[in-house]
Amino acid sequence: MKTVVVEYFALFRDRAGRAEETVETSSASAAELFGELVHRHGTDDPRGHCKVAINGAMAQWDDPIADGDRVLLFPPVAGG
Amino acid sequence: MKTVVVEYFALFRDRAGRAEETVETSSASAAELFGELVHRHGTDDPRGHCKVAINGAMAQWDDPIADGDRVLLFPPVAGG
Amino acid sequence: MARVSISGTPIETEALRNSMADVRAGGFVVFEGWVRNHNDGREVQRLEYEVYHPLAISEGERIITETCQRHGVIDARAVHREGLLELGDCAVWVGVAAGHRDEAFVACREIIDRIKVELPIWKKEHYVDGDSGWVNCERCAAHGHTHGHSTTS
Amino acid sequence: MARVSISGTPIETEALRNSMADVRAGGFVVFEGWVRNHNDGREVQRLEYEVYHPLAISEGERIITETCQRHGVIDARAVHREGLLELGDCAVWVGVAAGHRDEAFVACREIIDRIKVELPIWKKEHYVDGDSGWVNCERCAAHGHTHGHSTTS
Repeated sequence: MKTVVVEYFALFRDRAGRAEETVETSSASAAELFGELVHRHGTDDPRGHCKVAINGAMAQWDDPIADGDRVLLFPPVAGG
Repeated sequence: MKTVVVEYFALFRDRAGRAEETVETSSASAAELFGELVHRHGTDDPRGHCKVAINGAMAQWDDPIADGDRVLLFPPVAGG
Repeated sequence: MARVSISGTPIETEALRNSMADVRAGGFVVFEGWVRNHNDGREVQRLEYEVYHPLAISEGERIITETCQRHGVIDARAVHREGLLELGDCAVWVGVAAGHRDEAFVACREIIDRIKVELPIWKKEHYVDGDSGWVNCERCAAHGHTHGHSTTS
Repeated sequence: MARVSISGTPIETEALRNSMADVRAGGFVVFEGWVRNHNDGREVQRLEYEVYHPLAISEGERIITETCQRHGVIDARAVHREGLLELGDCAVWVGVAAGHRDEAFVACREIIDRIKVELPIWKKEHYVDGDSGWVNCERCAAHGHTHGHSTTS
């Protein structure tokens, strides 16, 4: 098991009722972690243009996550 | 013979050495008048994007000219 | 200097324009996104933007660098608002100075298109009827996902 | 109100922008043509514009009316300078406010493209070497006529 910090933004933060939390997980990838946390953010599939950042950089959903990572979960963006 | 007033602009005015003049002409069309005045404006063919206005409105080169008309000869434009 | 910034106060459009003066530039194109009073049949009262600064700025700089290189423009800058905005407020400003207008138009369009779908920025609409909701991305709407549409443009 | 004007003094870009505020508009695009310091390999010192007012204004209004109708934009305005301009001066300003950015970009581009080839406006370039000359139209240059090229863009 790994320990990661997860941050929720915008819609995800509202749904999760929290801005961040520490999670124990066996997920190998960001996508897997996203699925594991569906009870928080309420979205089935990140490919609906959700984005993820790991340790300060934009990442891909199949990127691996490691113990101690900080994972940012972004709902679909709407700038401009 | 008709009597028309011809106005020259920009390059044409510089070449003609005058802004306007009164001309006696038998030309039927604006294009014909343009050709007749080549010694003033120095351009062989108005279709090199020269424009003409007659009595305050943009006109076509084959539009007729009538006695008393005021004919404006525009060299190729370069706005903006 | 920083070409992308996030502002909690009204965007100073004239100062931005003047900061881009360059005697090598013949064409300058600006896009501004303004807060509209309606969206998708609903009357909008105000907007609220949430921005994740570190990545909005670094990704925005990347977009501008890529666009300047691709189109050979002289300079480009972008500012995005955050927090509460009222009707008519400028939510985003993008300016591009180039040798000729072709590149300036194309680059400005490309930058605003990418800002809208790539930067970590979220918009919540507050409606006249008291309701409110997060607006989902333009691309999602275009793909037929069941999301709202953009109030600015 | 008049949407096209000719100005003998610097174009007041911020006042023009503010005059176009409209809460129905989500996208606003501006094009500015600036006086560049070079053209076709020659160093330019200043420009001089001659404008035949009556037809520049009436034809300009026609262009704006046609473009607004064709693209369904909310409002569009244009101002062109006349007389002597120095490097960096704004020679022409075109602003378009629309519901969405698509129409605003397309309409702004269309208006400046037509202004450059349809209005009775002529430009004389004054070079650093003391020479000067009338610049012929963009379209002529594009068609391979033996003319100069545009200093602004």
